[in-house]
Order: sequence, then structure tokens, then C-alpha cells
Amino acid sequence: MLRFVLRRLGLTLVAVWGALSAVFLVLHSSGNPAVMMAPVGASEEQIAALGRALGYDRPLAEQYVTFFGDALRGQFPDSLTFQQPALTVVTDRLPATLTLAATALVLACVVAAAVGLWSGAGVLRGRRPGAAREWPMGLVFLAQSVPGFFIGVLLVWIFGVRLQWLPTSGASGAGALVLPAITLACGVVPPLARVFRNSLTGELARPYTRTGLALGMRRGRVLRHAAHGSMLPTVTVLGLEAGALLGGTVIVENVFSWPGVGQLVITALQNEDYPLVLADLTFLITAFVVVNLVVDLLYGVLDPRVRHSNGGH
Amino acid sequence: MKTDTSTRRRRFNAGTAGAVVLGIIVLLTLLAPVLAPHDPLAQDLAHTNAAPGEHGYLLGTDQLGRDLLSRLLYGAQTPLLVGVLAVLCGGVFGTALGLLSGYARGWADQLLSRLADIQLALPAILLALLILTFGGQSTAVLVLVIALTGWPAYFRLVRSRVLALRTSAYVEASRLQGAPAHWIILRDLLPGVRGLIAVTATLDLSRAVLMEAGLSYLGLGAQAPAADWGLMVAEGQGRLLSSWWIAVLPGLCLVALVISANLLGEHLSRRKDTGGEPRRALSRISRTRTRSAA
Amino acid sequence: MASATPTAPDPGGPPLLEVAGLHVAFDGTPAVRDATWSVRAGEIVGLVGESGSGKSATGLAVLGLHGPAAEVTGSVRLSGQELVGADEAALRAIRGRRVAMVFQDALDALNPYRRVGDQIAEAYRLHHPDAGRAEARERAVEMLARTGIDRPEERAREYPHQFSGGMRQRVMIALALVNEPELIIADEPTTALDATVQAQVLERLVELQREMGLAVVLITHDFGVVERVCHRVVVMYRGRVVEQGTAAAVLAGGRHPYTRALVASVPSTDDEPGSRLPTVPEVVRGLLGEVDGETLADPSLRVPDGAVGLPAAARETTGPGRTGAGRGTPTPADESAGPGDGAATAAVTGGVDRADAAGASDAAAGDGAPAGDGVSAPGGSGDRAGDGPATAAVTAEGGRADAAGATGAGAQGSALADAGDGGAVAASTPAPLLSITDLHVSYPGRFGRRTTAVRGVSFGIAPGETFGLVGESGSGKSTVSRVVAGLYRPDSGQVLFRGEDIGGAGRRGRRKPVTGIQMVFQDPYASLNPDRTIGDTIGAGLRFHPTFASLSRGKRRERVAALLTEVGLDPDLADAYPGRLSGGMRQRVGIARALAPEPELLIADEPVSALDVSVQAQVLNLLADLQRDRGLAMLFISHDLTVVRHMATRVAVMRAGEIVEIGDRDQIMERPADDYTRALLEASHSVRRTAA
Amino acid sequence: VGTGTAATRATDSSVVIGLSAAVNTLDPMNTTSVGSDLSVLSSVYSSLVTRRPDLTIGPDAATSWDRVEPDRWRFRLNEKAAFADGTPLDADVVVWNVERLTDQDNGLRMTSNFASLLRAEKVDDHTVDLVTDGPDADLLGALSFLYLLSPDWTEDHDPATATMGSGPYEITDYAAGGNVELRARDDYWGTAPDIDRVTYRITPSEAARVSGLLSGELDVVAGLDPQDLERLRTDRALEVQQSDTTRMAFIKLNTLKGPMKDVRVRRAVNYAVDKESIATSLLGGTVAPSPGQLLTSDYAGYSDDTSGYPYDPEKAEELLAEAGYGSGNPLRVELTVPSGQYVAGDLIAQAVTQQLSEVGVRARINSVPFTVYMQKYLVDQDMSDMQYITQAWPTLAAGGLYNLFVSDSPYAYWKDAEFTDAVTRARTETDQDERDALYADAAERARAQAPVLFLFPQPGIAASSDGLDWQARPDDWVRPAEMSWKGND
Ligand SMILES: Nc1ncnc2c1ncn2[C@@H]1O[C@H](COP(=O)(O)OP(=O)(O)OP(=O)(O)O)[C@@H](O)[C@H]1O
Ligand SMILES: Nc1ncnc2c1ncn2[C@@H]1O[C@H](COP(=O)(O)OP(=O)(O)OP(=O)(O)O)[C@@H](O)[C@H]1O
Ligand SMILES: [Mg+2]
Ligand SMILES: [Mg+2]
Repeated sequence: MLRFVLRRLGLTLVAVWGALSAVFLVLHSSGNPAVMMAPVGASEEQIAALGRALGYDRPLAEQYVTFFGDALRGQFPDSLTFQQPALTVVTDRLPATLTLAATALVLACVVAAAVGLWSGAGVLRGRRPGAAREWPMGLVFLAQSVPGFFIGVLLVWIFGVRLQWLPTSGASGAGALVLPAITLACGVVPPLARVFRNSLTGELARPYTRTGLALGMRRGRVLRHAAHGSMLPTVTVLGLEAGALLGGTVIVENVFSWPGVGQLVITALQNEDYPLVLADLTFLITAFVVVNLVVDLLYGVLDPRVRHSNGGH
Repeated sequence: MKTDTSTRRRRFNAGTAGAVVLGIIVLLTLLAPVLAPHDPLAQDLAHTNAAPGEHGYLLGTDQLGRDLLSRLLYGAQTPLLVGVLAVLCGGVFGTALGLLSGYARGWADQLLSRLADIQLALPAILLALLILTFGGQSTAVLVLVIALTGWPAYFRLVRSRVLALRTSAYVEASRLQGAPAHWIILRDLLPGVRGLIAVTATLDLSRAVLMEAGLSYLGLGAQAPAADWGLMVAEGQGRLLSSWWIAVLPGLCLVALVISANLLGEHLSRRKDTGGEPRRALSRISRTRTRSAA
Repeated sequence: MASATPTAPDPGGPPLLEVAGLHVAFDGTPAVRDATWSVRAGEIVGLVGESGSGKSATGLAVLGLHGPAAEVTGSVRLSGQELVGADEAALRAIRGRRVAMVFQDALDALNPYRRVGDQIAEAYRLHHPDAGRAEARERAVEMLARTGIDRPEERAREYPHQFSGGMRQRVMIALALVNEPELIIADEPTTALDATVQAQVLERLVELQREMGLAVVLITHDFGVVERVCHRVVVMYRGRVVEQGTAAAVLAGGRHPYTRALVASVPSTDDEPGSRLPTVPEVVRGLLGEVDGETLADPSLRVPDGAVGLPAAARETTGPGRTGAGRGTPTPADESAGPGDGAATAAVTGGVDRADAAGASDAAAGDGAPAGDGVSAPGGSGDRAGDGPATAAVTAEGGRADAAGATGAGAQGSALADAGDGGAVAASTPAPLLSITDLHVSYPGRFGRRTTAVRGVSFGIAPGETFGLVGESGSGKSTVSRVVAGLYRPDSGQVLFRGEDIGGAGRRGRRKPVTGIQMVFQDPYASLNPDRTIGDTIGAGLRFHPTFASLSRGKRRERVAALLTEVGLDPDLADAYPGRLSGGMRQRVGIARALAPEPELLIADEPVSALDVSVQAQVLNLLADLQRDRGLAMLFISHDLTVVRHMATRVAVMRAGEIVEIGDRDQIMERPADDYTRALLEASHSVRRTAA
Repeated sequence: VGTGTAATRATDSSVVIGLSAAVNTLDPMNTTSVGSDLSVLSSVYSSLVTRRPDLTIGPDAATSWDRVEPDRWRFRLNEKAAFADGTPLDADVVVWNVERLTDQDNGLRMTSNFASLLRAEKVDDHTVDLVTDGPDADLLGALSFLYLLSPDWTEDHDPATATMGSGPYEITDYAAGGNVELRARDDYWGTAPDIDRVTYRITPSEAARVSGLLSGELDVVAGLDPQDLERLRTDRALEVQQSDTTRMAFIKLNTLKGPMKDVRVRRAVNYAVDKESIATSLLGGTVAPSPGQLLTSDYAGYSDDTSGYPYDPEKAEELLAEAGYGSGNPLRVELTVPSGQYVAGDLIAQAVTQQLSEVGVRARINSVPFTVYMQKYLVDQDMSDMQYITQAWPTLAAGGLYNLFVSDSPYAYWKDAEFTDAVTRARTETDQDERDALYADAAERARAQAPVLFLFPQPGIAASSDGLDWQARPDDWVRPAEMSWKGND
């Protein structure tokens, strides 16, 4: 088990390292960042001075090393637009994003579970998958085909503008959370519901379901056992989705003016606030990777086979 | 097994519906110059924000008085072009690497797999934003960015299938027959992943279209005054209060395009030979990225 | 075999379960038709039949476990209570409580995510709602103990995957018995298990049956099992009950030809080694005509009528499925077992397993000479001589072909068989074709550790000899075969083929396999690329062969057609994709592919274990014929001693990566020196086909 | 106290203000964003003088001032003025702040607005002199931007992330880029504001701002899109205010290189664009086309005499033909527009290109983020042929805005000796009439030489809850201290 954890940890670090290197390279391939960072109207000398101060005149390899050294310690240069440590800017915005993402995730889990169990119950009754009873899956399919921004726009239009039921922007109060959370969840429900449904019906098709019935179990109990069995793939997708959720916040936070890291990264990119982009991306990537590490570790808890095989699946 | 046949038939219909709608969209897009009643860029400042039917504009006009119907007809050009090219690039690249990596194994395989991991660790939308902001915007870059975020799906699927196939009895039989590696890859392995690739590509097309739309929506894809569905939603969303059609109609077109591609992909992936693998994998890989893109 | 001799229950007792006029259909396609049989308390009834005959469908129908997709009509009464059409609640009260089921693959039939103790306890509490958790746990542990699991307390806390196959099956039985039901329906409970383990599990089941006075319906397709444990047998064929009666009576000579054919097609320890096995379709066809006037689903089971317009000569030698030709020439083969003729004889019988339907049915009819083969046709051998290198090679090694021939000839009578065997052994000693010395092979395990699969294996195979390798699952048989074939690199040891080291131990990279060694794979479904035509698959062996590479397209096609013909398939199949083919046909294609590069050594790794009993015999016959015909040396791998005994002249027994015993077939079979071999022998229960 | 929803709000006397851009820094000396950063900070810090809603200059921390010498102004400070921590706001504070501002090494963004300011000299505790490098008529306007920090507090606080001012409000909640919350200070030395609590909600999306207004989530929003005017007006719970701003919208032409070097081409594009119809359709008729002027009428030095370029596509084609462009050799230009930065900017740019295309000019739009745009414009000095921009000089001095067009200005892309000369002379001219005459000359020169494609003032549309008493300003400020709930004293 320990080796498994270490191995996953190693892979995780490699992934983080690679992702950060990619960010670093993309940013540096666009030229001297000092040019972008210098205040408007800055002279050549000022830019050069700024470049020196931030170390952009040094060889790329050296900068690369420093960058990682600093990133490891959570140190990034000050944000240009906010004039304070870039990481602080990010962490200040964090609660908003986490609230939104967590709400959306919970919402998505509930919906996905309902959709999956609905289908599962149908299968257990002998209904064929894809039958009319599976309309929830149809909705899921629809949701999967609608761009997130368009869902947001529609929700704003219907609930914010037409019906005026709910606030459409800003992070104030629980009401304001509803529409962005739904929009964000819409992106996560389809993969989650599908995977849960598919693995649930897959589990139900496995012989142990028949064993359960042959022992005289009620359908509900059989369904519960099968749901337990389908947790593994579901949690895998959940992990990936939790990461995708962070990516999704980029758009949703923009549609709904939600003051979180997703909106921040767009602003930072637009302002070419190089340190802030770095800090923000580093944070998002790390969060994504950590979530997936947690998911990997959850495998062992969820599936005894993984636990005993010391990993490799 | 009759059960299978009948369900397949029903799905087949959904799949056909997808194919038909997709075909219609492609056809309309190709015929746009013939069908469009107006120049998609021509402005009629006297009749801005006209409601559908008003002033002889069948679907109304936008803020600049441009005919929405004409713009919608032209509006799929960029998504389709970018989508198809990106799918081609990502598909060919990912498949080739997947085949080689899966068959040859070794350090190159390790390296590529890590690369794909890393690629997955970067939420696609962020990567795209990064490259488009700092690398400049152009259709070529857009295609590359979308292809770049798409290749791991092909790579992983193909590689894992190849890993399973390479020790399969029929590949071993080919080796016993003395077949060289390239022959085995092309004749034994590639046909084995063909179905997989077809499905992945169809589903990837919807991902690519969604991503193009998402980036255009954020202002990093198609540029004004071009008629592009994603961009049109962005332009029109400020007008939802008074002129909903400007944003809603292109959005619906986008949904129709994506749904049809998805339906087709679903149908293909349910066919026996692919065993639903791509759907599962895509829901792990691309779907999540599509989401983040859109 | 430590068979738990079944004690017959009171024959006069009232039936516990009565199945009458049972029909099960899926979407209008009947799976069970008008089945009527019954079980009395304390009785073990075997439900036998080939795959797809409706055994499981019947078993599931008893407890109403079919989904709504299945139409179930007729009557199933448990102590008089009608179960067909009963409501869920009523059925639930019976399931697991009065009637329990044991399923085939216990790894899947047990919930993999839950501790086995919990599963058994849960099953108990389902029907004992008042029982507390502790009581249920105790009960679970007790049941585990009773089914023969050591340290039941501890093991109750483990998960199914931590159990071996046999253990799992015991858990499954414990699960079924925890509520002390009156009847157990066991659906192929031991099919997936090794012979030795299979014996243990069955034994335990029978013991428990006796202790608890259970009635058991044992679903199986294995007559050996039926013979050992069942009181009565119900034989199903294509959904119908074709015969039922006491086990002894049915096995001794069932009235229904199908039963007889099934019994006859299984190799038996009583058979003469190397004799031809009668095959089911031939027998059925011969005695019954078209079954129900319907076409069979599996084309390999189909007996085509009439000859197809092939040249007369070809018809005689090849006649694949063209039974018209084969059937027309049932010449007795008792004359010529002389030297040089062995090859010819083999040539004629080559692949024509259906050709001798009449002979086979004769055998089944009980004339005491089941091996009615050896359709001698000297003209045929002339034809073959024109075929090219194959025959040339055979002639060149006449002496050894001789030996092989003698082995084949052994079929004719036991007196000759001894001599033949002696010849084979003698011939193999001087110049082995393949010689393996001190082979060590390991696989990469987790965390960089390597697990050793084969340690210190040495043996040799003489040209033209069939060498058998037996051993339980995981003993390393396939590993050896893969190393020999050049698909895997050993850690150390020598693999000399024609005196050349082809093992490549210690070197890096993939080594190029030697075309002189070809392989027939176990799973006929996985061994053919579904995306390539059969002709392409077979032809590739020519394309890359040093000597055949220069052949033109047309010539290559011709050779492919000839190969298809040789293995008993229609040459037109060359343009077909494997999807259309049945398992048996696929295995023939696999054999043709292996033959294409004209190998000297053919490795057959469990070539029949994935096939249905009714097809097994055909493939075994084909292999034996080819081997004789072409003078091939063969490494024949199986976990089934009876099959190995049937095919091989020399046998090695493997266990845990080592060879525990190696020697002459008869010596191993009759005077095993090693304990493990003895255990294997005891466990292998084959039907004693005593003459009726 | 009134009734209804307004009353509920009035009792807790709070307002929610929708801002289109985030507050990026809390250091008032290090930002020039009036619409966001400074609007918020002006409630927290006080300056010597302040610009009132009617654009006149009024007192803040200074009670009175006069020009003791042409280049020396004397300010008398309010003796009660003090920071929130009790530190008095005295002459030393002013001197310290001026030092901080004028020290180039501090790299403060506000510094460039005080080019003429040399130093501050303490006269006594509550009197201070500001010395300029010459007579500067615009100094007072500039000083309305000089927000005063506490020297002691600054020693151990980072003014970018924390505040401690002498203004009527204090910040209770702020996260970089997020919403900002203000609370009225109990111990404010000046007139206590009516509104106790203020929330600035960052709402970059126009749609969200409008729907926020309609749903009552937002009380005040300025800088709305004119196309929403109609919809907003129909809502009876809202009061819509519409005015011209002090910000002029035009399309800058790069006269230094490319086709726009030719004055005929510059005039041609001016004639080719139908400003009237753009103003009507895209800006809801809220503004009138500029009569060929760089200033709006609010600027001191605005000249009423010029006449603009009427819409005359034929004349445009003629001029283009003269310059050598025609169907065989169409004029190709690039029009850069900062995406989403200016009210209706993207639409206006599209309308302009379309109209240009009607006279045979192939204009391509290049839509870029504002920072990228500014980078090219000012740092790289690589402006495209045309670029949409709106400009204003916060102090509302003609000289200030005109200074952006003088030959050596990096903003200009226009080297015109005559214009530069007139502007330079006007700046130091103390006689009001003379100065106006010089500015009129400059205006006429600019019209004739057309360094820009003249458009119209940026429309100023603001909406507020009906119950709120608030006068929208022509400049970009949104100050809660100027608001009160009706019927609430
Ligand atoms: N759920 C089902 N849907 C459709 N057809 C079925 C289903 N289950 C069984 N069948 C069909 O019914 C027939 C009988 O199947 P059954 O499983 O009873 O055979 P069996 O005798 O148990 O074979 P085996 O030895 O392979 O287990 C087969 O033709 C099979 O294809
Ligand atoms: N590719 C592999 N990687 C790791 N271990 C393997 C691999 N193939 C086989 N083994 C292990 O090597 C041992 C021998 O396997 P092998 O397949 O040779 O057995 P076998 O005798 O052919 O068994 P069976 O009768 O089940 O086919 C087993 O313990 C098996 O788990
Ligand atoms: Mg069965
Ligand atoms: Mg094996």
C-alpha cells in the first residue's frame, strides 16, 4: 500500500512538474515577459531594469530552476495588476471558487446518483437500456451537448431576466450561488451520470446480482450492492471532473461574474499579468492533480482488490 | 440474440438522426453562399435588433442590423473547419503515437504516457487560453490548440487497446509467421483500433466544436465581424433582455450540431466492436475537457 | 478417484421438484422446450447437455430468475407449490431459503466488494430476520468450516479475490447452504476448476448433500462428473429433454443417439491412445438424420448433405465437410500398418473427421472398436506427394514418420500399439528436433520484482513425435510454449531447435521467431484477427517465409486454398472474415495458419479446452491426423490427462514451474512415480465406456 | 422614512454599486482607473480639493487656497481633518505625500499626471505651499486626484492591500479583484454621508449589470450600453440618467506611416463614416457626432467654431481616388479595437469597417485585450493604421488632452508643428482669452489635418434605483458620498 501511495505521489509530482514546465515554456516562448510587465509608457531602460530585477535577463535554464524553487515554496513575484503577492491574490479568491465548485459537485453527485439509480432500477426490472423510461439519461445527453456558456446564458435569461427569481451575478448570498452552481454542475453531471449508470448497469449484469436475487434479496438491496460496486469508476470520473470543474469555473465565473480564481485567470491573461497567470495556473493544476491523487488513493478504500494487489490496475 | 438486434435498431435510428442532422448542417454550411438571403457581414443600421420576421428578416437582425439567418448559415464554417482539422490532427497524431507506444513499449512509451498525463493535468481550457493569449490567435493556432488537447484521448485509447492486442493470440501468431513490426502495426493493430478511432473522432468532433465555441465565446477564437456561432452568443448575450434571438439562435444551432455529432458517436460506440470503450474513456478524458472548454 | 459413491435415495418418495412442460423463450426463440423432469428429496440429478442446450435456462426458470425478456410457461412445482407465475414476494421466500443456487464462476458470482463472511451472514439474515449480527456471523463461520475452509474465522474476513478458485466455489456452496435449503441447483459448479480441485469440491458437495439430506440438481456437460456423483441424469439437447434415467443406465448406453454420441466423443482412459474419436454430429447425423428438420446454429455442427463438385482425387484426400465423399469410402483400415504407409494413412484421414461418420457411428453403436479410421487410399497419398515440401519432408524422415505411423497404427490393436510406442521412443532419443535444457523464465511483477514461472525445465522432442505437457493451471505450460515459439525470452537455459539455440536467453530485445515452429492457440476466438480475411491470415505465413516469399499472389491463394482444404474447410472461406465462423472452424483456420510455413514443430497449447465437447473430438482428430500425415513433431499442452494420453507418446507433468515427472505415456499413466501425477490421475474422471 | 422596498433599503441605508472592472489596488497613487479603483478609494481617502458633480473644484481637506505666486499655490487645511487612527492630516502629511508622488523611483502610476509639480513646502501645521515648475492652470484639477496617505501608517502597512484614510468611509471587506464593502466612519471629520454601507459588486458582464439593476440586486450602475436604454427606461423602479461624458471617442489614425500619412486619406475616412446613423442605431441617439473636435464641451478651452466632417461617401471616394486608391488598388487598413473596453466599442468598430468597405476601403478588425492594445500603442509604438480609442483628461483641461497630440507625445502618432506650437503656447499663456484663441487655433488645425476619425463623445448612461437620490456625473466617478435615499435625512 505504501509503495502504491509513493508511486502515485511520484507520478503526481511528475505531472505537476510537466504541467508547470509547459506553462513556463509557453510564457517564455512569447518573448521577454518584462516587456509585458513594464508599466505603460515605460522606456527601454526601465524595461531592462525591470527585467533585471525579476531575473529575466538570466539564461532560460537558470530562470527555470529559480521558477521551480520559488514555486515549490509558493513564492511568485507580485501581481502586476494587484501589486501584491500573486499567490495571496489567488488564495483570496479561493473561498469563492471552492464554494461554487463544492456546491456544483454536490449537486452533480446528487443528480448523477438519481439518474443512475433510476436506470439501474429499470434494468433490474428487466427493462432494456435506452427505453423510454430512461428519459433522465436523455436529459443528461442533452446537457452534455450544450456548451456551458450557453447554459449559463439561458439560465440568466430565463431565471434572472425573465422570471427575475434569482440573482445573476456576484457572490452574495445563497441565492446568487444557485445559477452558477447549476451551470457548473451541468458540465459535470453528464460524464458522472453516464459513468455511474453504465457501471451500475454493468454491475447489475454481473453474476453476483443474480446470486443476490437467488438468495432472496429485495431489488433495493441488490441495487445497493451494485451501487457499491460501481463506485470505483464513478469516483475516478469524479476526480477528473473535480479538476474539470476547476476549468469550468473559468467560463462560469465569467458568465456570472463570480469573483473566483477562474475569473481571475482570465483577467490575468487579459492583463498579461505574468506572475498572476503563473500563480493561478500553478494553483489550479496542483489542485487538479491533488484531487486525482486523492481519488487514486480512494481506490484502495473502495475496491478490496486494488487494496490487496498493491496497486497496479 | 434478438434483444440486441431490436435495441440496436432503435439506437441505429438515433444514430441515423445524428448523421442526418450533421449532414444537413454541413450541407447548409457549404451552400451558405447560395442560400443566404444577405451578406452575413452587411449591416443595416436602420434596422438593428429587429425581431424575427420584422423588416423582412426571417430570423431578425443583430445589434448591427446584420441578417441573423445569413449569419447562422455561415456560422458553422469556423467550428466545422476548425473541428474537423483539429480532429484530424489530434486523431492522426494520437493514434500514431498510441500504436507505436503500445507496441514498442519501453522508455518511449513511458515518456509518451507521462506526457499524456501531463497534458491531462492541464485543464484544456487553461492551456488553450495560455497559448492563444501568448502565442497569438489564428485559425492555425486554434486548430493546433484543440488538437493538442485532444490527442491524449486517442493516444490512451489506442495504446491501451494495443497493449491488450499485442499479446493477443493473433498478433503473436503474426509474429510467429515472421511478420515485421510495421506490418503487424498496420495490418493487425490498426484495423483493431479502427472502430475505436471512428467513435473517438466523432465524439472528439463535438468536443472540438464545443471548445472552438467556448474559445470564441471568450474572444479567443473567431474574431469579429466573422459569423461564428460561439462568437455570436457572446455578442448577443448582452442583448438577452431586449433581443434574445441574437444569442439564443446561434446557441441552439451549436447545440444541434453537437447533439448530432454526439448521437452519431454514441451510436458508433455502442456497436459491438468498440464495446463502449471510447465513450467511457472519452468521458474520462475529452468530455471533461470539453466541459471545461464550454 | 476418491469418488463419493452416491447413495440412492428412496425411489418411491414423492417428487420435491416437478418440472412439467417447461418452455423458456427469449424473444420468441425457444431455449427450453417442453421439458419435463423431477427431483426427489435427497436425490442428485445431473442435467447434462452440450453448450446452449438450455440447461442454465432451465435452472434459472425454477426460481423465476429470468428477466421479463424471457417468456416462461409450463409448470414448476416445489412440493406442490406452483412457481411459474408466482409473485415476487412468494418467490423471494423460496429463493435461498428452500431452493438455493450455486453458480459457475464463483469469482463473479460472489460480490467482489464484500467480505465473504458478511455475504454469508447477510444471506442468513435475509431469511432469519430475527437473527442478530453476531449470530449470523457465527453461522457464516460455521458454514465456511463445514464446506472445508481452514481457519474459517480468519477467512470470513477476506474478500473473494483472496480465495483460490476451489475455495471460492466452497464459499459459494456455503452461501447456498446457509439457510439449509431443501434443494440446490448447482450450475456447472466445477467447470472452471482444475481437475484436482474439481474433485475436492464435488466430493465436499456430495458429503454435504448426504449430511443434510439435500436434493441437488447438478448442471454440467461433463459425463465424468455425472458418473461419479449423480443418481439420475436428465440429458438435454437443443432445449429438449431427450433422455433421462439412472446415471449408470444412461452412461452405459443411452437410448438416445445424442447421448451416446456425447458420451463417446470424450476421450477416455479406457480408449486406445491415438485412436480416432467419434464426433457428435457424425453420430447424430448417422443415427438420427436431420435433427427436428431444423438447421443448427453452429455451422460446425452442421452436416452438409451431398458432395460438392470437387475433383474426385481431392475429394478423397481432403473432403472437408464434403461428407459425401468421405462417407462414401468407409474402407476398413485394418490391413496396412506397415512402415511407409503411416504417412499415407494419415494423409487420407487428414482433417476428414466427418468423412468417417459411418465408421464413427459404428463405434458408437458399440462394436468395441471405436477407432474405425484409417481409410486407406494409396491413390490419395500419391496426390499428396505432388503437394510439395510437406510430403517431401515426411518422406525424407521416413524412419520417424514410420514411428509416428506406428503410433497411429496402434489404434488398430493393443498388440501393435506397444511396438509402435517403443518405436516412437526409440526414434526420438538419438537426434532431438527440439531440446530444452534448464530453462528458467520469469515475468515482471509489481514494483520491479519478477515472478518465476518456469524453473529448470529440460526435455527434448524428436522429429515426428508428439510430446505432451500436463499440469494444473499456472504451472507454466504456456510459458514454456511461448519460449519455444520465440514469443518470450527466457532468463536462462538453452532452447535448441535443429541444434541451434533459439532461446536467446540473456540477450535484449525481441527475437525473431523461427518459422519452423508454429503454434495453435488455445482460444479460437482471440487467435484470429477479426479484421482480416481468413485467406490473408493464413497467407501471411507464406509472405514472410524465406522460401515462399517469392510466390506470386495467385500461387499463394492456391496454397491457402489447399491448406484450408487440408484442415477440412471450404477453400472459398479464404475471402471470409472470421466473424462468421464457429469455434471449431476457427480452430481449423488456426491450424491451417500454423501449417502454412511448413513447420517441423507444432505447438498446440490447449487447442481444445475452449471448445465444446462436441467439437473437441473433431479438432483432436484433425491434429492427430495432420501430425501423422506431415510427420510433424508436436508439443501438445493440456491440463487434461486423458486428452494428453490420447494424443502424446511421451508426457511431462509440470507443477509450479517444474517438471515433476517425464516419461513414456504408459509408464506415466500406469506407473506414476510422483505423488502429484497420481493425484492428477485420480482426479481426472473420465467416463468408463464399458461396453454395453 | 418612505414605504415599500425603497424604505427597507433606506432604513439600513446601504447601496449596492455595480462596477464593470475589479478594484485592482488600494494604493490611490498607483492607479489611474477612475471608474473602479479611484471611485472606491475616493470614499476612503481625502484629497486637498475635490471635483464636484458639476465639475467645478471644491474643498476637501483644504478649506481654501490661492495662488500666491504664478508657480506657487497655498492651501489651508481643515484643522479637524484627521485619519481614521486619529493622526491629524496636517502639512507634514501633504509634504510627505507630494514627495512620495514626485519621486520617480517609486514608479507610481499617478506621477505622470503631476509633471509640473516640484514640491510641497510646509508653511505652518495647517498651511502648505505647492510649487510647480511654471504656471500651471490645471494644477487644481490634478490635485483632486492627490489622495493623502498617512506617513506613519504607511511605514508598516502595504497601501496596495490595506487602507487607512481620512475619508468618510472605511473598507470592511476586500479581496483582490473581488467585491468591496465600505462602512461609513463614525468619527469622520467632515459631513457625514447619508449612506452607511456600500457594496461594490464587480460585474464585468453588461448583461449581468443590466439584469442586476432590473432585479433590484444593484442600486447604481454607471457606464451602461445605450442599447439597453429603452429596456431600462421601461422599468419604473429605475431612474435612468443620460449625459455626454468628458470622454471623447474617436479612431486614431497612424499618420507616421502607412496610408494614413496622406491627409487626403484621413479626410476620406472621415467623410466615409456615417457618424449620425451609428450614433442613432448603436448609441440610441444619446450622443451627437462631434464637430471635428478632440474635446467635449466640458473642457476648458473647447471651441464652438469648428465644423465636422459630414457623411459624404462620394467625396470620400473622390479623395481616395486622388490619393491613388480605387477598385484596382483598394486601400487596406487594420483597425485595432480593445475588446470589451469601451461602451459599444466593438460594435462601433464593426460599423465603421462596414461603412469604409462601402467606399472601397478594406478594413480588417483586430480585436485585442486592452493591455495588449496599450502595449502596442504606447510601449512598442507600433499602432496599426487605425485604432479605436476614447480619451479624456481627468482634470478637464484642454491643454491636458491636447498634450496627448503634440509631436513628442507617445500617444500622438502625429507630428504637426502648427498644432504643437499652439498648444504649447496656450499652456503657459495666463491670459484667458489669448489662451482660448490659441486652443481654437489648435482645434481647427486638428480638424483640418484629421489625425483621427472624429466620432462622438462616449455616451454616459447611468441607472439607479428610483428611490436613490444621485446625480450621475459626466466624468467616471461614482461616489457613494454623493448619494442618499429619498425621504431619508
Ligand atoms: N438472457 C438471454 N437472452 C437471450 N437468449 C438467451 C438468454 N439466456 C440464454 N439464451 C439462449 O438460450 C439458449 C440456452 O441457453 P443456456 O444458457 O440455458 O444454455 P446452457 O445449456 O446452460 O449452455 P452452457 O453449457 O454454455 O452454459 C441458448 O441458445 C442461449 O443463447
Ligand atoms: N504475461 C505474464 N505476466 C506475468 N505473469 C505471468 C504472465 N503470464 C503468465 N504468468 C504467470 O506465470 C505462471 C505460469 O503461467 P502459464 O500461463 O505458463 O501457466 P499455464 O500452465 O499455461 O496455465 P493455464 O493452464 O491456466 O494456461 C502463472 O503463475 C502466471 O500467473
Ligand atoms: Mg449454462
Ligand atoms: Mg496456458
